[in-house]
Amino acid sequence: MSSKSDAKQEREIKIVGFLCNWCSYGGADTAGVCRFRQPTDLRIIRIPCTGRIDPLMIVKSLIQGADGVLVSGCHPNDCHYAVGNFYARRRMEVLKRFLPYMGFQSDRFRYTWVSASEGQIWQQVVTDFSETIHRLGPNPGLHQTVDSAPAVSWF
Amino acid sequence: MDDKTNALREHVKGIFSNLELVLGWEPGYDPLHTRPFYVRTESDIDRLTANCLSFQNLTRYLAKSMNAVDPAADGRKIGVCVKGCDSRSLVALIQEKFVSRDRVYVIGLPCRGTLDARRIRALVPDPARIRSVNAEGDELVVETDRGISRFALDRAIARKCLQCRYPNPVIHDVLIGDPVTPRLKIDAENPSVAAVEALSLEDRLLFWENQLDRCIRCFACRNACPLCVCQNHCIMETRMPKWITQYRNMNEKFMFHMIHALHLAGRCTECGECERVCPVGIPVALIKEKINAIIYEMLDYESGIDPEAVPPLLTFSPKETGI
Amino acid sequence: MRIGVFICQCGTNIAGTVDTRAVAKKAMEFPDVVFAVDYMYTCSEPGQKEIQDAISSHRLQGVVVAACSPRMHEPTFRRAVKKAGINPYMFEQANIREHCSWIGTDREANTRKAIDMVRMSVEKLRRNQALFSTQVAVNKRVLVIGGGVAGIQAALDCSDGGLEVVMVEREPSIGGKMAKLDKTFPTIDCSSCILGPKMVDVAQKENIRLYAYSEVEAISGYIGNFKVDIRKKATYVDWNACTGCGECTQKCPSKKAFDHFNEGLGATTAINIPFPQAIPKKARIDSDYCRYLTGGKCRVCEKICPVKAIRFDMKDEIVTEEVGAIIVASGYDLFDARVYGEYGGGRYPDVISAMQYERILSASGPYGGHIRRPSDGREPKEIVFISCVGSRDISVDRPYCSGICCMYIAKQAIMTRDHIPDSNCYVSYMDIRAPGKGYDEFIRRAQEEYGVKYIRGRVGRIYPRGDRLVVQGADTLLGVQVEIEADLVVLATGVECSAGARPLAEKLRISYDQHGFYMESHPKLRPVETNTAGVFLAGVCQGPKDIPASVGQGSAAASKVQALFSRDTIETDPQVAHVNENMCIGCGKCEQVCPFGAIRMKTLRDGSRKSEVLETVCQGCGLCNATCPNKAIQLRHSTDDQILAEINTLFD
Amino acid sequence: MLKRVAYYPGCSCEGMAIEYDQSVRALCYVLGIELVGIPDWNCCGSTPSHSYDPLLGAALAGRNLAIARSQGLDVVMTPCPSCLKALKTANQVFRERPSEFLDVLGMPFSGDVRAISVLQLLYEEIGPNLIQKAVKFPFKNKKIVPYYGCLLTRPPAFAQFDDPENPVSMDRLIEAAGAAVPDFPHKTECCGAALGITQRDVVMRLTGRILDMARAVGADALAVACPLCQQNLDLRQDQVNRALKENFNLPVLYITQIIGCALGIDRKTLGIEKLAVKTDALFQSA
Repeated sequence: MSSKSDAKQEREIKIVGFLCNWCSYGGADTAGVCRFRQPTDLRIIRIPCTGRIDPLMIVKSLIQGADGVLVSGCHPNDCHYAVGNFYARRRMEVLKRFLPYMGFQSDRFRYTWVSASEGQIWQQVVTDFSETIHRLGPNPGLHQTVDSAPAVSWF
Repeated sequence: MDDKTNALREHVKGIFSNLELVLGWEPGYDPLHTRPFYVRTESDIDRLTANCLSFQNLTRYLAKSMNAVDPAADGRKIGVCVKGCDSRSLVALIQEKFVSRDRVYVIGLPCRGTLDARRIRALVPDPARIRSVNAEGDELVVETDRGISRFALDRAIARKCLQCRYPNPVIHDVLIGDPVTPRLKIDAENPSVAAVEALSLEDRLLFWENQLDRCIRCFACRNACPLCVCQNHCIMETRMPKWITQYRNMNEKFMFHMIHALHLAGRCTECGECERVCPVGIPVALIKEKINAIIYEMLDYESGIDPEAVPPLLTFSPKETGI
Repeated sequence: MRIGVFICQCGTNIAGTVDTRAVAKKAMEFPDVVFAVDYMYTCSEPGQKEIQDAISSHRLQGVVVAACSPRMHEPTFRRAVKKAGINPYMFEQANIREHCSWIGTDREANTRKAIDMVRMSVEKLRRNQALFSTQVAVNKRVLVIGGGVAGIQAALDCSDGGLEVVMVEREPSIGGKMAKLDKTFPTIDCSSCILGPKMVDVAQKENIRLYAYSEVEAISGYIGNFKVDIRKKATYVDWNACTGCGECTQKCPSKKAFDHFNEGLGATTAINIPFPQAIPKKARIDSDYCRYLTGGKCRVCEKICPVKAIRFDMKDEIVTEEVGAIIVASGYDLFDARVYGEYGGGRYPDVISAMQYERILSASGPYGGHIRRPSDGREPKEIVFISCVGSRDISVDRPYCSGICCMYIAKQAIMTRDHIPDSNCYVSYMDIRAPGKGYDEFIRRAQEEYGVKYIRGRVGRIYPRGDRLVVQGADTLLGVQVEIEADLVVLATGVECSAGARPLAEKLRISYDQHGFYMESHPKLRPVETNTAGVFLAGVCQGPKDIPASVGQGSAAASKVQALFSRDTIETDPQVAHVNENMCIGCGKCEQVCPFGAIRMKTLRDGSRKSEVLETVCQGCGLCNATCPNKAIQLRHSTDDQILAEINTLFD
Repeated sequence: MLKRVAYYPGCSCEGMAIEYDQSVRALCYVLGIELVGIPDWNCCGSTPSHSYDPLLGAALAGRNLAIARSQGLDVVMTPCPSCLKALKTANQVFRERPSEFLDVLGMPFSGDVRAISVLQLLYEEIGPNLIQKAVKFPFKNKKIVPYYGCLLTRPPAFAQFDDPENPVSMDRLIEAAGAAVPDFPHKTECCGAALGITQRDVVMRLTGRILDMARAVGADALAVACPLCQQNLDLRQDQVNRALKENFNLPVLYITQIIGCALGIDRKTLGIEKLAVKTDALFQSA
């Protein structure tokens, strides 16, 4: 970034990551131990299990201005708590399909499964998702006032 | 006095000795309204009414206001009048064990649609002059102090009724009146949802912002919802945990409605009460209808149909792939 | 709250790409932070001392350390702050090494990220609560699942330590795979001579209760207090009465029963004792072959039995045992060589598995220890061993090394040369893996002293020519095609997870890897523990290994159990769910989703239903918290408020 | 069961292996499977094109799939394993490098047209049971060994058909045709393929081994499903005899000819007389 005004325009992209402690958080650790280079946009929140994820946490992040939200947990069948990610999978998929209906870009939210040994895959996931978010640009957030809005007539 | 009301009263008279009370409707404070009514004594029965103004979903009163769970109460059941949409809420409450099926006597009323007071006002600008409204076949007959006018019924009934797929109660112990042909097939696309989806992503955001901007967080939608079982323990009213603040801005309004919608994911039965009671006219139900469509497409599940079914977000299938 | 922030430089590991000084400086601006400093090695003794000193001099109530992964040093720092008088849960660790300094070289961006991470930790810490463990009583009995050598070792060690042991074995006799072996590498010890006494010990120890021919049906409960339902499969013989005299097996007219112990070489009787050294030495009727049970006529054994132990009406029986810990030593299966069509296993009688060959070599085996071909009983002269059959081959989904085949092939080749001095033994191998003590020397003995011919390369095809087998392959060292006319081909089948491994894991609520081997807590540092407290692993169920390693793990698991049982109570992890009864509406959704049965509903005196967490059962996954509509149930140390604070602080 | 498939004969079935083409058409007619020609089909590219440029090779084969798709067909059947490989490669290259592939191809391509071999059609779609019921003239007291060659089942992940090392599909079909099938260990050994042109001695040795094994297991004939295998085993059998000082006399028939005969299609229609090694003994009842 060359000047302050540029810096303001191109504000730093921030991606919220919800990582389960047992697999993906460990996978991110593995990627670090292997020194796999990754974009720096991700801010990781450590949670015990993707089953701990309430889809509203993702909504909250997006409304607050997160440019992206990445959820990652153990592969299906490998959940430390046996089934947490099975619940999470359904809940997150419903949300992912729902977001665009409300006018959110669903590409800003991604969920994936990465095990503690998959450092390389974690690197790919982070790199790819960061690229996606950079392509989308910063999250403009909600308009606080609405001047004109499209009308919808259903009947 | 119409036939349906008569038939209902006759039926209730016949069985009332076996019931603790009956939840029904009585005429309201003006010709455009009815109100919920608890029939507690034999003499109350003649106040019962059932017509196109019986819009309230009475199952909302079942879950919390009385002991509808314990079948052993005193052996007598609680009677409840349900339209098609209401019956689904009742099933959902049974699914979630807020109501015991053994404890309720379900009086089913096939329904051709309930009136939307807002739309009537568009037809008759001065509602104070209205003396009575009546559905006659496909027509709505409005009597004002200036005379009688007739409108197509479809111009006056609620949005949810125009896309009704379950006009006949899915469970009932007795059915008052003949079954009605559904307006839409069960797997039909929701036309209102499609109308929103026809907008571009940016326009959809603007549309919702414009709608939700009006929200004053009065909680009418929540209070009317039969499946908002938390009621006065609602997450929206506590600051511990602080999911929502008292700030009056778009973020909080959006969050409020996202919480309401996602808490009903896989549970909402599309009774439309939230939308009907909204004092500022936000199409609140429209948000939930989309989630229902997603869940129907993804998991082939509809809430409030099978009393034995487990709501889909409270269970899982390890075999699911592709999601 | 008074918070101290410690930024670790980790030598240059962090300081190399993060301006730790700037992070510390910035941290001073965060709410409640009264002290912030960067330090060379925070985890070191002086580094911990620095934290402890700062706690007392600045009267800190909470500590944030920004350093490596909490998966690495969270316990270290929790101990350190606890020593200085702070509740260990008033500590947060920001992972600015693995998640920051090590993955990018842009010092500015890394520093900004580190500042964010510290800010998130501070915001979370501001909402932390002091948490305290509770104590639960321990039932000092241990369940050992599997009676192979690993399970036997674990059971005997526990028994020696004075613990009561319940052992469940799926087969009619304990002993596992080792009982079938003739000799063991690299010492050529007689397998049954070294295992036999241990098996007898299991039978004779008063504090070991053995359920043979039984399986674990269901498990409930938690560390210290498990409840185990065991299915005792019907043997049709009352084992309390049976003396193992073997009269019945002499007279049984159904003599074509599949001989599991001898890997299908030869046959046994429908009522049989699996092998002479079996423990328990009791007869069992194989219902697939019994004339009475299949055809309704016979009952010869019933007439012959001197103690009248036959019970044709016997049914499976479920018994319940209560234990405080579980050692899983459920073993493995051998790869089914029929998958390789080119080798003709299962089609050509003289292409056999190494375990079958082991039975042939064994003096108690089907041929009395004389090496003969299954097809015509002739003594083979040319014998080819093929290694890596079902190991290190992605095309059959077995990419891992089975770890034992190189060694047992060398052993079998040496034995063969011993038995038949004028024989030729060939070993077709990919690489030789002999890392154990005395192992490589053993391979060299096979090559040099016993003249076993080692050919590096894969065999491509085996086909019969006359009554012999043509083994066609490559010698990749010489770069030539090789064709050997063999009398017998032994396939060194690899190790795979036991067929019942996955369902058992689900009962135990432990996880397994993609090949069905059970996951240990940490591959290096917690090799016999699982992530389910109170469940330990031993032997090949955790991954391929040889006898000494299995025995070692058996002992290790036993010592873990003894350590656990050395106290009368155990501390539970306080990071569990907790119900706010004022908020709870009793909808029961938490109870419905809890994977551990850790939530139950109760009715208060006013008739209202509330949910209740069994803190000792709760594993802290937080599924209930995510499910609860009004968040009346909160996962301690990972509450909604804490997570929301971490989100919010990023976008202030 | 498939009733209608696009038919891609490939170049060999137009020339050297015309009897394969004839027997496939006759058999499919009798079995009620409509073969729809691919208008203006072109060479699959064979070995030279993909050796020169994999994209070109894929696009050449892909063009045929695209035409089939435009005819409303989603399965292409080809008798030639090499063509089959080329057609499958087109789909694979399309999946891996879609934009480059489409550039070279220059026409719409959906990637959802499945390519199958005639053996796959007979075994998986029709099945030995149905064929057995249709057999009128079973090969009684004859031993026929199946020879699959290298490509039909391999590489396994690509072929996705039968056991790669010990295939049994043709075994079952021959059994359905009434013949005995002795265990034939060399069923997937290499016949030498196109080295017959450049290094004939290699083919002599490899083909000789196969013939030798067939004779050793007592075969009266071999069944094949590949034009090149057929050429090496049948047309070159004389050469093999001379080179190895042998006297093999083993008829080598296409699997379609064998089933065709058993179903009662006359030998001329099946092109039996075009085979180099005479088949008379095979048709004499023992």
